Amino acid sequence: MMEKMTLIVPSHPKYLYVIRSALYPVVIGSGFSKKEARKIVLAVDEACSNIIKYAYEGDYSGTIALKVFVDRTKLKLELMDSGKKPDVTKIAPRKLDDIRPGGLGTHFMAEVFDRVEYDTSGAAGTVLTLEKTHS
Amino acid sequence: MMEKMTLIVPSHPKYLYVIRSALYPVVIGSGFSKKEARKIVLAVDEACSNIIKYAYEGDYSGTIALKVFVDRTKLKLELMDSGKKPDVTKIAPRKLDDIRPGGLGTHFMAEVFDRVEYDTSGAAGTVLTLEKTHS
Amino acid sequence: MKVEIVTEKIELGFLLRLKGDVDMNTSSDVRNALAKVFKQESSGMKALLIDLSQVRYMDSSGIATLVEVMQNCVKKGARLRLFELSPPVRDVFELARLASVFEIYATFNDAVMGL
Amino acid sequence: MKVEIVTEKIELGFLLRLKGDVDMNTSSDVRNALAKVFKQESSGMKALLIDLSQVRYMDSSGIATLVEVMQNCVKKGARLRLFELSPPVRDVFELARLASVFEIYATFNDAVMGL
Ligand SMILES: Nc1ncnc2c1ncn2[C@@H]1O[C@H](COP(=O)(O)OP(=O)(O)O)[C@@H](O)[C@H]1O
Ligand SMILES: Nc1ncnc2c1ncn2[C@@H]1O[C@H](COP(=O)(O)OP(=O)(O)O)[C@@H](O)[C@H]1O
Repeated sequence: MMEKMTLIVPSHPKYLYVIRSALYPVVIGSGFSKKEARKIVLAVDEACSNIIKYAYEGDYSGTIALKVFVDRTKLKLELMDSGKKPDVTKIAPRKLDDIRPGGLGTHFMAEVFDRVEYDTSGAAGTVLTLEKTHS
Repeated sequence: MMEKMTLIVPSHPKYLYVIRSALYPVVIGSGFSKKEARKIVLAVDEACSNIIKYAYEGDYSGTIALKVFVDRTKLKLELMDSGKKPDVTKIAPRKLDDIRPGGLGTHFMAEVFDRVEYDTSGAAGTVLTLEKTHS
Repeated sequence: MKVEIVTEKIELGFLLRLKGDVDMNTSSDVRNALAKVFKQESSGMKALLIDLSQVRYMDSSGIATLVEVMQNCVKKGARLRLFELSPPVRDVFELARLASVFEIYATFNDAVMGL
Repeated sequence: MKVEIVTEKIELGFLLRLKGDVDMNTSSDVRNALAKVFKQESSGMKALLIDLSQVRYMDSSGIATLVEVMQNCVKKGARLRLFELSPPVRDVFELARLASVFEIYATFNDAVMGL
């Protein structure tokens, strides 16, 4: 796969806009429709929000790294943090008919991507891999 | 200085848009006006165009790395490539009253930034440092 | 990258226009603006109308805010009606399967009908 | 990230509307569109008017393209008039000190006056 972008920003919510702004044209450029690209960007934004909330527990002095890879058949994204590793068995969306604030981010990720994988085997932090095949 | 962003993209002109999109909100966020931010982004775009044209000589398989640092008094940008090193003594804008296509990029950089410095002392490629103090 | 909220008192209650990006960074601004509205309505409002045509982006924290607003409206006996959802808002409603949970209208005129 | 060019034949010659980002990646599209215009004008055009209100970004390659167009217009004896420069276009003209080199007008109506 070809590496198309690496972006590293502080773990502060104001950089979510920066991540979205940089990612959207790269996704469009790799052949997804505007609607698909908007959903991909949304799901990545949710993953980054979760890194800020859960991995860094609101500490803005960490970093979030995003890598984008592309080949003819798919888009692969890697999100890296050096925060607290999650208990992967506990990451779960709420039931959608349980209407309450929150609990949607992981649902969006599962809905948008064909592969969602948390790798906590590294020395520090987590690598979240998100993959989507061209439809 | 605090590091606010690292962005690495291929040396292809279609990524100029990605660089501009990511950089603009970071510059705004560091306290520059919209007009100043637009000019800073323009000057960085010109520096990146020059990397593609002169350092990589149109070879799109290289990379451009942009780092953004901020402190209370100034914004510092570093642009790194691994292409051909320039003959720094020969980088010069055209005279402005010599109206012809081209020769404006380096003029914009000199106009917008307080410091423009090419460092070719590394093993490969160039580090271009651009600095602007808050007015 | 910022969100702007314009609040207008109308006969039926309040009309809110959201503009910009509603994400983890800005949804608290929306929440605060709405808290003010609920404080203001002393005499009991009939309806809260929210114009979403100028929203360039909304994530799950924006959805969470709207769900809270809906719960507040139910408590106060007011109707919450959303109208003119921009394409990115429609995307996130679709993904959250929320189209049937909220009262959604194409235009302001449609939204005030029958209130 | 793309540039769109809409060409309209008008009595005086041609009206071009540029939309989007004019940079190293897209300025060749603008150059090609303009080359077509110069080919089309068999009978000799009086003026070429360019609407820059929808240009979200322009860099020195966009300026270079406009300078070439100006040189072509001079050769053909046609007037080149730019109008409604968007803020980013005004920035780059300012930095390039080009405001006095081009004929620049606030609106289309101003631009066609006296032609
Ligand atoms: N990166 C993460 N690290 C640790 N826990 C996480 C992470 N992402 C999600 N979770 C857990 O999964 C739950 C569901 O996440 P999500 O669907 O994004 O909704 P919300 O964040 O609104 O609760 C969270 O409440 C949290 O407990
Ligand atoms: N990164 C670079 N490496 C080598 N030469 C450069 C570089 N940047 C600029 N130059 C030289 O400086 C000249 C002026 O550059 P510039 O003002 O950007 O205008 P233009 O690229 O249109 O010629 C170029 O023509 C080139 O010879």
